[in-house]
Amino acid sequence: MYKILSEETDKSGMKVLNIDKSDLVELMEEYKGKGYYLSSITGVDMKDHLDVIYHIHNFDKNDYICVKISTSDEKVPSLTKLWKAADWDEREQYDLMGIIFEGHENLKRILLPEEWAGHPLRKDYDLKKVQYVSMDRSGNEHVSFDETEGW
Amino acid sequence: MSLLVRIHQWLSFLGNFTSLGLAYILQTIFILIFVGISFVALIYIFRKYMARIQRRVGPNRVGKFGLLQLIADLFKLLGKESIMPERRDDMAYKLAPIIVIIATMLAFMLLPFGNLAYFGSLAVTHSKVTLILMFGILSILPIGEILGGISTKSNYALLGTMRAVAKDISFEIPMMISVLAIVIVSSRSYVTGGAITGGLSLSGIVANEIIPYGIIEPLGLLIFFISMVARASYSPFDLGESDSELISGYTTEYSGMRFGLFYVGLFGMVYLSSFLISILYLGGSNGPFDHYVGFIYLFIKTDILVLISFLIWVTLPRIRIDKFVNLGWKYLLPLSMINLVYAGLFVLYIR
Amino acid sequence: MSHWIELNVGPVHPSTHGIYRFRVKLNEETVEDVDITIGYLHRNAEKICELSYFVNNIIYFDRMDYIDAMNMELAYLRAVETLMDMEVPERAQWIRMIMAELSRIAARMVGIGAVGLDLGMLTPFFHTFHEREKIQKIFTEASGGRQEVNYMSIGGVYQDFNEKIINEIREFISQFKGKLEEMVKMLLDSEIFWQRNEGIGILEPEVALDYGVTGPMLRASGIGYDIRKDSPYLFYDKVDFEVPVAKTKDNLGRFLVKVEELRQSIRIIEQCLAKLPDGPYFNPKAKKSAMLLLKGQGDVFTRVESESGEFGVFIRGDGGVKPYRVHARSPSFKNLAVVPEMTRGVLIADLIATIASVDAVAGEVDR
Amino acid sequence: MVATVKEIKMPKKPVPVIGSLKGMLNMGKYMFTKPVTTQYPENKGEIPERFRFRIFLVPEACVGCTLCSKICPNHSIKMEHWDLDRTGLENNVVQTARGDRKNLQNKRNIYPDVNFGTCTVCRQCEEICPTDAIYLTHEFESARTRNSFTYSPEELTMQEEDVIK
Repeated sequence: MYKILSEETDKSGMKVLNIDKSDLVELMEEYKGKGYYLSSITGVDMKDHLDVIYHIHNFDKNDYICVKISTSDEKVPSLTKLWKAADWDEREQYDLMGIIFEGHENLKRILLPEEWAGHPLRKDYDLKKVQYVSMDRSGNEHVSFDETEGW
Repeated sequence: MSLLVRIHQWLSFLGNFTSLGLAYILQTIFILIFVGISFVALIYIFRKYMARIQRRVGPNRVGKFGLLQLIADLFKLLGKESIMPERRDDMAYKLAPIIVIIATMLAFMLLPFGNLAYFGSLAVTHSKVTLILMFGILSILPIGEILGGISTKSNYALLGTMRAVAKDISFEIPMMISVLAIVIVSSRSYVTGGAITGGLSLSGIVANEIIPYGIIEPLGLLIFFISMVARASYSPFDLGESDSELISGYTTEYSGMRFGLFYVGLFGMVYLSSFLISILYLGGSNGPFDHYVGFIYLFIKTDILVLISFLIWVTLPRIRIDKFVNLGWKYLLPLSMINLVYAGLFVLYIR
Repeated sequence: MSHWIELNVGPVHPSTHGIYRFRVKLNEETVEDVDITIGYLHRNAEKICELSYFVNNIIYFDRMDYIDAMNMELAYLRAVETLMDMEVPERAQWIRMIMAELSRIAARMVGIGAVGLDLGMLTPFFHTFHEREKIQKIFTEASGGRQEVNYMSIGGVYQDFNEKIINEIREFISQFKGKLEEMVKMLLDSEIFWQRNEGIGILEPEVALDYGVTGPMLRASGIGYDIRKDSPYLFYDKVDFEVPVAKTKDNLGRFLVKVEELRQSIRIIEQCLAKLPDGPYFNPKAKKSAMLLLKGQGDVFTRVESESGEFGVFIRGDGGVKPYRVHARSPSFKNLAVVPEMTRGVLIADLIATIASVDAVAGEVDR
Repeated sequence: MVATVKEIKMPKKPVPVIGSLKGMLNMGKYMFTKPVTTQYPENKGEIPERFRFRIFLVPEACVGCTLCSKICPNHSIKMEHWDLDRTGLENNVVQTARGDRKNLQNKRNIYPDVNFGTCTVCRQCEEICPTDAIYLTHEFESARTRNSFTYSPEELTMQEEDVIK
């Protein structure tokens, strides 16, 4: 049985459930049974830990619920078994935020090229770093973020 | 008196054999120039016409009213680097556009252009079997498409070729059968009811065609029109190149003037099919005073057909390949059979 | 025996609107499987948003669904204003509504025209783009920008409506009604258009919900979910309109739903113009140098109905002048993910028709 | 879900061939209408009143507050040191003892310098400027071959024709 750590209402009037990440799948299964569908997954880098925020939506009751979990080891259970929508959303969050969804079958980058190093939405991501894009694996072809170049 | 004979007479001081040969060559060049200018005009008209339907202006920068746009395009295509795929079959790759353009040009040599004032008949060939020759040449065209598509070893081109061939095969038979109906009908004069010869030559058919065959057998006209449209493969039926699906089909890997030849070949087919329809079904050069202005009649009929073709080109969505092949086999083939039977009964009746 | 060839539809292909790549596994002409690669237009707008002030991010949202810029701005500003508890004057809200609906019409004009274009029908595209051009002229009149407008500001709009703009909108609406019917007729008159769309690209409602599909795609699958009705924002509860639903679940249904929504949009704009009140058009708390000092704290998630579906914006503020995290729930991203499901076992031509009817905008998919 | 859902009426399916012919005529009639495109260099069309493109600067009014460079969403505006030595600028400008001309309000002598290569014409600099020193105008034909799109403060005060690099 899952345990809701705290329940609140955020500024947009949405119900927010704070739970532990080990209870996530169980809670989501119950809500899926009630007719809820996954709307979006958001990861937030809080420097010492990662917050993962799920928005689920019931089309019949027109009810939005926000489920928040936090993780300190970048690992979160995957919801791909419950909703297909979780597939791309989790891949996106893995790509940009570096959250590892355990149980996702095809967890690879979706927006950035495969060879990209680091996860850009992390707060400690170095923006000045030169990154190699998949054009050339030997590293000759690269995009630089030097803003004075080319103009 | 035909233009050929006239040139032959002018050159008679060179001796009979030489002058006849030279006359044929000159006449061929004359028709080539006419066809070439027609193609350029056709592409210009198409672009202007399409622009106006789409509320645009069309080419208007090069020359007055953009008349020299096509010349500029020609130089652009000639000046372009020809990018060739690495894994191509070189011989076939280079041969394909040449086959297409030569077959198209050759087909124009067989047309009975009719009489024009002082020059007389403009036709080059006076063979008795131009109809058979014509469809023989038309069946060379797909060979160019196949060579061009397969030799480039591109998936787009491969799929495009498959479609083009499927399309060509499924419309070849209805087209041939409807032409057969024409041959049957023109084998007997419907004025006197007596048997006449020359039914296998285009000029013979035109000579017998006092009432246009399109009125006698409208079904045949419809079948032949659809088949020729399929053959010319412009937009709603351009399954070989279907640009939103297969980039450009069998011409995907061609660039520069090689692509230009395919492009001209396409417009050539539109023009040729319009000529064939107006000759076989709309009375060709027949009309009042056709000894003087027959050519003009033919030209006007053809151009109206070309404009209708262009309107179809810019307004209809592309038909799907399976539906299109179905149309050929399931509807047009039975209909053309019915048309054939009808033609036979018609000939029996006028006898 | 498995004889299949791999065909690339995209990233550079005549029928992909924007750049994404479908790797299609073909058995002759039949599509066996589709693998979608996206990210060619990825700019990481979410990261850029974290690095700049609240007020600066409006232009990055403009560039997400670049054909429907007003709704994108609206989505972001709704979130920001909720976060800051910013009041928006009534007149500004009505103006926003008119602009959002005009923008929806403009975006649909691209979508409908492109359906014709992808099916090989050139002409309707130019007619729809001419109508779109008229809307862009109105946008320029109002804001100074044609496509990426940057018209709405935090707490209102940058510039007020004047008589000229209102007259121009009236004029546009009155001629657009007839023109729309004519353009739709251009497409629907042809039986080939029906052949290419009817019964193609079936999307079952359960699959759609499972993939998080929203917008016209969901409504064409028979579920009448529209945020403008279900959780009204601005003054959508004060105007009268209907949510069109099709039960056909196919490309044709999607096309017809989009067309019907255009008619409803016209109705909404007419009512808005009649109800447009006088008053201030901005909140003085967010003007001049105060623009840089706007702060917000807490989590918000707000949604608007953009042209392709439910566009949600999540913002977490840490009390600073820059947002801590911005996340966009993009409808095109979800709509695109369901394409392989819809196109298994169809012909390649139907795949193209389905992509055209899904009408995903690359800028919004990749963000 | 809400009650006001309206199921769309399916339009009548067209008759084969005749429907297509109708569609063709419907589009073909535009053959006889006037084209709607504008021929650009000859005919510039009507420019809406609020259309803005090129940024200009009034150096006398600029107080060097750096707000424009802060609000610029993509950092196209940078503040640059510039000694006002042009003649013809009267208000707030005084002649110093050394013979330099100075803007008294602008103590640090910094003025915006705009990179038009990245400018998105969002007009927020104009919006935020406290003294209306930076403003945008209708002028939009600024395309030419040059190496740099960056306009120095001095170039920002000039008309586009004079800024040839």
